[in-house]
Amino acid sequence: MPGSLILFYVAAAFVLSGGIGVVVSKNIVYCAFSLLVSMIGIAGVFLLAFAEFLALVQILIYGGAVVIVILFALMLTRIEDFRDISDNRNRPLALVISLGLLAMLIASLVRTPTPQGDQSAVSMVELGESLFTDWAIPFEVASLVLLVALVGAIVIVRRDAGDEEQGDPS
Amino acid sequence: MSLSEVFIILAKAVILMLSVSLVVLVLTYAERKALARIQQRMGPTRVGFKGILQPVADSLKLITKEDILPTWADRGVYWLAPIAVFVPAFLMWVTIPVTRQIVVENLDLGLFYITAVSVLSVLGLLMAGWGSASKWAVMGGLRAAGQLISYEIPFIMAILGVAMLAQSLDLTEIVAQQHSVSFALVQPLGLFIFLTSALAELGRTPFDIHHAESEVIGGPFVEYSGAHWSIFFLAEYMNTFTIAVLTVLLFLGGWSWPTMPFEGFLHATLSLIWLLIKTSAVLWLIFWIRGTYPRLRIDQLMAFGWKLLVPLSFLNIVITAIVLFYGLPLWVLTCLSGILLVGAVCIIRLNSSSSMERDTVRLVSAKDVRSKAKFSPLETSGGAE
Amino acid sequence: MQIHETENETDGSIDLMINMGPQHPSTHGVFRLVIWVDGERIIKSEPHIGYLHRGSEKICESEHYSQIVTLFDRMDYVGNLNSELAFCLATEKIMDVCVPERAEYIRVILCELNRVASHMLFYGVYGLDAGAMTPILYAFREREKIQNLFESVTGARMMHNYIRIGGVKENLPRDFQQRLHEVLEHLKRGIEECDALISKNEMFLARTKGVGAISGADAIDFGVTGPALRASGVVEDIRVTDPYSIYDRFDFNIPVGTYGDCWDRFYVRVEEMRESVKIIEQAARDLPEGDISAAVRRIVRPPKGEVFVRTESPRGDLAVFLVSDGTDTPYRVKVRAPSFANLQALEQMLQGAYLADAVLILGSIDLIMGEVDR
Amino acid sequence: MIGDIIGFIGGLAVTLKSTWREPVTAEYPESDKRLNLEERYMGFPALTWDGDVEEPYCTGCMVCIRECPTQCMTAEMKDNPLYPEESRRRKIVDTFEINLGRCIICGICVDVCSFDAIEMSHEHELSKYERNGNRVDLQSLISMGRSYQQKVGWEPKNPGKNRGTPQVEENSQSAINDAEVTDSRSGEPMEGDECPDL
Repeated sequence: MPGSLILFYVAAAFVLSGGIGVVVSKNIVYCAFSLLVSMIGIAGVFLLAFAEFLALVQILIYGGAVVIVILFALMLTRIEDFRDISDNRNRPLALVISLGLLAMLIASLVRTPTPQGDQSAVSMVELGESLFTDWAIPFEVASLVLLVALVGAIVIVRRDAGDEEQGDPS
Repeated sequence: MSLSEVFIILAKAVILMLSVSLVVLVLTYAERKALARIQQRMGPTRVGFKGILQPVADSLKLITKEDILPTWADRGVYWLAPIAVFVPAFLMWVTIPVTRQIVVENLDLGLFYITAVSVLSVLGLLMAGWGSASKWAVMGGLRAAGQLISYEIPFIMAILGVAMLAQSLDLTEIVAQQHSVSFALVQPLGLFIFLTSALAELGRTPFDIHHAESEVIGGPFVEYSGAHWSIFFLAEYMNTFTIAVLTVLLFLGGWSWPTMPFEGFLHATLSLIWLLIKTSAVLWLIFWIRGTYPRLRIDQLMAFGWKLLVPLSFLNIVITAIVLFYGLPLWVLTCLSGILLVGAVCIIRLNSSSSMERDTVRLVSAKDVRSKAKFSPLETSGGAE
Repeated sequence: MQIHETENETDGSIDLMINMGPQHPSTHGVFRLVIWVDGERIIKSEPHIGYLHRGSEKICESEHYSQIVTLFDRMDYVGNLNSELAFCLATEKIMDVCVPERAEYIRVILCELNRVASHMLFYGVYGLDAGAMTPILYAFREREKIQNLFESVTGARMMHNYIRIGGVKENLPRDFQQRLHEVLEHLKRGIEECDALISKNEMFLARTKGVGAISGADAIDFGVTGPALRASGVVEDIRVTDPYSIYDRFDFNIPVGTYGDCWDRFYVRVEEMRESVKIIEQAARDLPEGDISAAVRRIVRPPKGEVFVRTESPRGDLAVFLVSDGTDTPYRVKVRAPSFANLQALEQMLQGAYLADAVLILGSIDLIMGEVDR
Repeated sequence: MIGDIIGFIGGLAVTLKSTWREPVTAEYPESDKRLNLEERYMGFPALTWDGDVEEPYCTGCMVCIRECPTQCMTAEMKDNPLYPEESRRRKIVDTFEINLGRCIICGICVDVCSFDAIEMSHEHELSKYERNGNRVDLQSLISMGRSYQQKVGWEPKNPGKNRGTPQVEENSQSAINDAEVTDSRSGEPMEGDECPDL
């Protein structure tokens, strides 16, 4: 068995165990930690697929920023409120949606041709050029959306004008 | 991947671990001695010659100390937190070159890798804060999360400025680019932003609010003791050293020497020594700042980060882009950067809370007070001015 | 994880109750401050005192007058000589003893040196509260000089028991004037250096300006005295407005603040150190020869009666109310401790402050818990 | 000066300046680097030794014990076996104990002693491993006192009254008895009390 396959299984185990942890864990903070494990596993999969840049972005954005913001929010809320939640009326709906998503994913997996032979990493120069020429407009739109969200967050957090700034808008 | 490759990776990791541990030991000793000099003390003198074995004694003491688990602590999270802080600090070292030859694994995306991995250490602090089941620890953890995420932005942006100048994310390439002129001269503003935000990322004075001893009593680490506590500080000192080396590599020209007359092994050794000399200068600066400055408050820290450093870091990128795009000579960038830096200092000086007149304390002569026949304190009160 | 929370009545958010102390490093002794915080902002605070209660006032009732001086040493253990002076003045007043000139001058010199030492300690500890670790070591460097001088005069570095009823214990050592001169020269440099290290730092200014402000009228209502009151703009210094000992002979300035915030309270003390040095210089220049103690019996039996004496200790208005029933132990000794009174304004000062400010506000009052609890 | 305008640079200058100064601290237990004890330094109280007649000055009159604010001392008196041939002291201390854990080094015992028998020695390193190690008996008190006497060249403040050698002055015998009596009544007016108001 080649080494990369072993690494793939390790990464996959991370992804799966993390995912299961998110769903199963009763403690909401554990859920967030499991999410992080899953994210790092995905970064590992990206790395094995020679997408170094994507892997690092995965760690930076999801592992570093998103999970931490989630944790941040969780710690500011009252954990006791979530401790007893074991069931939800929307469970059938969630089941339908998740099954649908699963079907979609499987379908797309089956339809996508598997590339054969050695893959090499996309060079950073190519990536940057395509991002800022072909995909410049979507890129800018995405950043605009984020900016709007940022400003909106500040507006919401700010209690009343003239008051000192509250915390960070991240 | 053959067995020998795995073995080589393991060997490299062990060597890296050993050298980094050694560096940390030296660094704790150096910091204690440096602070002692600043404060006119003697510092450690007992263990070994001039106290040089003090860090070893300290670590032995910490390792043999009892590990305490608070009753209400979340066992798993509590024990895992030190590891979560330590691993990113260690992983960063994989790609940092200390000379052109000596590097564990030189990555093309080296700089990006470092920024990505460094973010993860926040998580360890949050875990420590939450797992300790102590309010002080939670407050410290939340402070750490807010602070570290905020300063991530100027930190990355300052690095980006360097990457634009060097047209590369490869650290050896960046050093090679600085052969003629170091980027500190081209981007003084970038250096300022990098150092300030790096201090905040490290949680060192004046940004040490997340483990402020006088406020949150050590923050996330308040409940830890013994070996686990020492791992936190191992990580902290590793990060300090990383930042110092990065500053040298990114801004101060790394190991590059105008004309290095030697080749091969001698060249590598001399480069390493030159790099270490520069690094210790940066470290001294960090210690010096620690010995001088008080701590900021959380809202001031956030305001400083978001209102000053983030806009400045964007401006830094903008002026770099303009100069590079129009192919202007680099001294133009130096001038622009310098002007912005001076402006930033002025802003700090004229900041609303510190610009209020300082001489609010006036002197009232005792003679004047005595000469008043019937004295009533409120009548002469100047409180209303 | 167990977190004690209370519902905030106004907006339904959660306030976190935190015990700051009695084991917190910056409560300046065993002082407990219960605070309710919303994030970092303080909603409500509740000071708890009494952890250092030793019953000093009660013990006074069973000790001889000369022994009580040692108890006063241990109330304000940073401004010992000033505490001793307060009690001795009270006893002298009730006995109507005339203290020799030289003793008065020695008392003033030592008390003012003690004030500088106390303010130096405050300066250092305040730096530590603000997160700077060097000021305390600079402050101790200066303070050590004063302590050495005290040691040469009184034989002890802290608990002197030097000021006695009717005078002082021993005459000054022979080389005192010269040593005092050296210490003063050293102190002047030291005060300027301490000032330059932290007082001009923008970060320190930003931390202290406008924090924990209290108006002059409020401060008077709370019974705040000393530097904390003068910082609020009230010109009130007992050395001048109600002079005791020989303070009416010296020419010095009273530093008075404007806003009553932490910065004013801090800087009033820095200025006061300079003024104290001036007083010491004048007193050392005029120091007369002569007796150092009035002739007082070893066992003091003051006549029946009561007396109230106010003095200006480094922390404020240290007053002693003494009731004598004619025996060799007092009937009642009541100490009006400045730290205790100043502490009462803490809740007001903490309104809307941040958690980090609480440390600075508490520090700016310059508490000595031994004096608060007695 | 730039430090006055931009304070955070001025502070750096201050710390940089003091970096080049000599440390003000010293290593504590090393004997050559200790601070000098001032002549008046008040260490723990010790009993003085009359070398002329080889006995302590203390007569066990208990005045220090009565005046001690913390009641840290106990003493017993006995008839002096050397009296009257070798010593003028009729009574001599039999046992004396100071609990150094209670002593507050206030020096009141020295002030009240009429026989120059107790002095604040320069002893200050008296940490003990046992809980009762702080209880210092007559023997150790005297040895403390003797080393202190040797160190400072101690002389009794009131030699005429307090020297134990009988041949000094036979007629001062009455004085010593008076002193004893006066002190046992402790608190009565002493000679030299001239303040008119009392």
